[in-house]
Amino acid sequence: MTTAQKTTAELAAEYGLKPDEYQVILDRLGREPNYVELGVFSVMWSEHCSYKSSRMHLRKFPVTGERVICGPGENAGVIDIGDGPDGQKLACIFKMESHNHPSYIEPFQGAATGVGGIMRDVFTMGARPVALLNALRFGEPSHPKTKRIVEGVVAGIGGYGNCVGVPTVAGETNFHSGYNGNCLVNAMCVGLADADKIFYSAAPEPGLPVVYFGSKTGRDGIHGATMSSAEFSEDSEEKRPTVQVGDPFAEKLLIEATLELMASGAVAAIQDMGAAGLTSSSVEMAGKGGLGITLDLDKVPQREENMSAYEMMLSESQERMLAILKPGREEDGYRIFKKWGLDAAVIGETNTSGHIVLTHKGEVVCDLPLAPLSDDAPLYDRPWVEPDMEAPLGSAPSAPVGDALLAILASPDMASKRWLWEQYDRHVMADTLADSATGADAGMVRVHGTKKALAVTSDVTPRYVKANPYEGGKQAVAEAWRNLTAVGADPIAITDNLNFGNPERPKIMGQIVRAIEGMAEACRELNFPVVSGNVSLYNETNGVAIPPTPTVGAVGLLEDYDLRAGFHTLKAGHVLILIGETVGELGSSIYLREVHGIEAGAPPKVDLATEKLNGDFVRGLIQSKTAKAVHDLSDGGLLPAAFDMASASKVGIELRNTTGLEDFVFAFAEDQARYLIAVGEASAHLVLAKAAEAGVTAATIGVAGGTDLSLTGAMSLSLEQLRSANERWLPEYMA
Amino acid sequence: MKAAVLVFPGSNCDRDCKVAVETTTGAQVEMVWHEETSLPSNLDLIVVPGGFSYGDYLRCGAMASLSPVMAEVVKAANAGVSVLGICNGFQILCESGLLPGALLRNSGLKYVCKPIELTIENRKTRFTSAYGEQKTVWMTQGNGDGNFFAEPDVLKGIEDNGQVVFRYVENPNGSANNIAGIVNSAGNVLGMMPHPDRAFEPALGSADGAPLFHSLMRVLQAA
Amino acid sequence: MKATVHIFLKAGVLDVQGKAVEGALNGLGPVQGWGGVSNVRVGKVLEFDLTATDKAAAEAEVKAMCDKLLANTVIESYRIEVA
Amino acid sequence: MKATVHIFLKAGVLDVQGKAVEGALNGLGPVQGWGGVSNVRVGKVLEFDLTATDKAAAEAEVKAMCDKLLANTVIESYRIEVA
Ligand SMILES: Nc1ncnc2c1ncn2[C@@H]1O[C@H](COP(=O)(O)OP(=O)(O)O)[C@@H](O)[C@H]1O
Ligand SMILES: [Mg+2]
Repeated sequence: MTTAQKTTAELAAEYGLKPDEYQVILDRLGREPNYVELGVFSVMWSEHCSYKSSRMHLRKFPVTGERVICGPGENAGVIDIGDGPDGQKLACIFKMESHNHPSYIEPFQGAATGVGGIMRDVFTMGARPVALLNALRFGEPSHPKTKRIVEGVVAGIGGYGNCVGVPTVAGETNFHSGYNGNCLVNAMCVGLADADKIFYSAAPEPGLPVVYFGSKTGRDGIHGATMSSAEFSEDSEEKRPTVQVGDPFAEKLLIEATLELMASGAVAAIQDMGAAGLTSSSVEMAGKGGLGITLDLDKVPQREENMSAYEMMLSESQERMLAILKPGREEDGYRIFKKWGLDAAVIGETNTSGHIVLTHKGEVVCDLPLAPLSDDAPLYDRPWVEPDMEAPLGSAPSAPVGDALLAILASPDMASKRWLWEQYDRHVMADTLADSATGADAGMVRVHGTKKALAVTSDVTPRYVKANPYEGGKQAVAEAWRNLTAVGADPIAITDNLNFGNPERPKIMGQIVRAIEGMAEACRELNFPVVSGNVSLYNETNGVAIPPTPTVGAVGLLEDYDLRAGFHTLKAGHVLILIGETVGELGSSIYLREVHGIEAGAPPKVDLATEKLNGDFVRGLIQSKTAKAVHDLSDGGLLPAAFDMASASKVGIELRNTTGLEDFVFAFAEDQARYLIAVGEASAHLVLAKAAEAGVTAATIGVAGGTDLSLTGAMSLSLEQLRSANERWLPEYMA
Repeated sequence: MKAAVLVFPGSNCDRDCKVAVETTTGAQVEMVWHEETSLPSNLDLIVVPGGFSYGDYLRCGAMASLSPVMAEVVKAANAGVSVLGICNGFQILCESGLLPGALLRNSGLKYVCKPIELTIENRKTRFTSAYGEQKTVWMTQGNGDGNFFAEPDVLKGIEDNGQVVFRYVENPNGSANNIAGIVNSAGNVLGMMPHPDRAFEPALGSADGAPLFHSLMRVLQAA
Repeated sequence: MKATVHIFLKAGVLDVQGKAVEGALNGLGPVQGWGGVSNVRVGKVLEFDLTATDKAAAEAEVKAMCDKLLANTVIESYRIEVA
Repeated sequence: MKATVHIFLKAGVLDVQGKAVEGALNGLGPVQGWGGVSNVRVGKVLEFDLTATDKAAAEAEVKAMCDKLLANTVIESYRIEVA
């Protein structure tokens, strides 16, 4: 091998490999790797590709279930959603992924390419993307960078998803000083496929052509950290930026071409080129198949001149795919790629060598055994200690209920996000039944051509996770389950995106461990397996970590979308029933933070048995059409939920405090496992009786009518005034 | 009724249009690729769908308007075939010269997606006759360049000839005279920014787009 | 004074518009009778009047405007003319 | 040969982008320390290489490209440079 440059432990360290990791490479190879080989090891053993800090804890998640077709390990998770219109078996494929760091550096392109990347994970398995979600965490509004990041991220998400033509139907948005130096952009994509035509990445046999298709390879994303902001200079010695630029038009063509190629029967295995591009896709395809692979890098479609083997292997250019075709099917490929105007080339072949061999300009530039790349990938049991936790709250300070409600509704986290989601196409594909504008706890899209629908939501309450990672982890899963339940769906499975700080710090590692354990317990108890996910660590700046943010993306199924619920359907005369018990949990609540500036107290306890009991009861009321409107209680508690329902339905609500708690506690406590439901006057008694029978706590707490929201004896405000407080904040901030 | 929906690289409402026409009229809809140099025979309706043909790069609709199939659409339109352009389709029809004016960047400089109320300004067209006495309709809209512009004399001509078919009740994008949709002077080519193809049954939040397709059926049945 | 600012993506950054326009121009060439084009780049140009009357001061102002607002210097570079 | 095409909205067409940029620049002025701007116009600029080798022929080709594709003469005007 002539690819000159010798590598050393120092060079390895520059590429993120620890000395002991480098030693493993030397031992296994029995020689020093060359520059290209070191690059391959460094990306394959990066946190991003190898999950070396989290892998052993991720094993705690339940990953199987009667509906799980494919759990974690492939590009995305696959669940069975029953039969389609022509008797075929249908599958839903979904995953969530972060693009945190790129979005902080270049908000528009970072967020856009995040959306593009997650879509590729889904269609590479044979699914047509049908819904997008995004979970966004920004710094505090007064931080000088926040506004620009919000502006760019939202435009980037919209710009990409709108152009590709997949509706963005739900999401969540928080602002907190903990994200000042590290914003979070977690994007989720949900797709639909024929369950008998799912595509995997493992190369099935030797002697098959390896085809590259999509956009050309440039120097994008190589060493993403060394970005310059050099200004224009006449001598074109400008430092090359490494920001990846998204091309949603190319992505749209790529989706159509990929699905057409799959339908033609030509595909034996396929893998998108995501992070670590050509390296991880080729290594994974050959490695998973227990085979070997050769690639001739001269054949790779290149956008720039004089690209080195190293650059090609590490490029993160977007909108590219790698497929292994069945014997003799190259012509099908070329016909389809030409039709869709995509670059394509056969760049290699599978074999039985167990090695990845790369040639460039007639020389072998890399020859590595594949086994060590995966088998010897580092796996760390990082030391951890119990994370910091909040003590239970003593008594909470009181406040006038009406003033507190106005302050809460106008606070950045609780204010309407209309400014943002009106920039997202939520209706393309003409199957959207519920979106961000609807007044429902989850987004919902029809399974095209059927009466079925998928409900989708993304949830986590970082302030709870920070106050108690275990309970907060449980709560994130429980809230997602509750949101699906509240629209009438059967919760089926989740994907997750674990965003944390530096895992080499034992307290952060403790947050990771505990949050995973809490999530895992909730998933087990609620029969809500994890089928895919993503981990994003090292989200910290100057030693300050983000609040632990394990985002949960969840999917539920409705067999008949006529039996769906929302909270925009309240009518005058409906009786309001509160399902679930209110003991008055105010620790780490929105009320404390927004009204009193206090961020303290243990978060509300999550009793999973009660969650299940109450949720199943509510879902039953939806399916029997007894419940006319449903909203779960989450951030801010009862009164904000009642406002949502009244405002979306354009009818007032009169509530009474039926507990012995003080009014402000009743109004704003964040006890879990609760729902606000509306029923016809005539059925209220029956519902309470049924609840008692089922052991579900339920009480009639009010009635719908008029144009005000009131809590008898505590406050009464016009919906108009409340709505304007709720709608005003974000547009005024962004103006 | 025999209908065709055009497909350009980057179209993304092509299937939506097909489903909308089929669901509301029972018609058979053929998908026609942009490189075709002829159209299926005896078409009653050609739909130019929404989306981002060619990524909306350079100028919305510009590249699609030069595709081989558009030359055929121009011929068919001149021969009296009904042509409906929705969203990006409207932009393509303006770029191809089948409709006057142009669509500029939204005045708020942002993509806007929201349900929108429209008044029916001309209920005598072949696209609106089935609306009866209905005064306003709801459809959803989603675009970044829906701000209709025409030179003052052209605009006056459009108004005087009754070519304005739909107007926004609340202008979302700076459109001249609140215009949301117009027909050509012959009345057989309609371009509109809002999406009847996303509002053809109650589950989608509005079925107000359906009468548009019913109107076209009615014309045929009368013929 | 009058300022003109040209803003282009930096070399190496994928110019999606340029790529699409190049494809379209070359596709139309045979029909419309023009020859091939290559290296198409699409950028922005801004023109405006400044109150500053001194050329050096004006240039400094426009440079500040570019760095602060007009260009995204992570991926774009700019060229200023003041007259 | 090398072509440069500048495309601006015509005078009678409201340049909303230009107006927004003007507002933003003037809003930031007092903070950032630059003076006022006016008459901001935002346009597009395209640069590309042509196979044509004769200047007049190249100009004619580029003019055809503009009329046909690059500009929409209902709303835009253009300026060509060939070198
Ligand atoms: N980033 C976003 N993208 C899309 N929709 C969003 C986003 N942020 C918030 N939303 C939407 O705004 C509405 C309110 O959000 P949120 O208060 O988080 O809902 P909930 O508390 O019921 O889960 C929801 O419909 C949600 O989907
Ligand atoms: Mg909710």
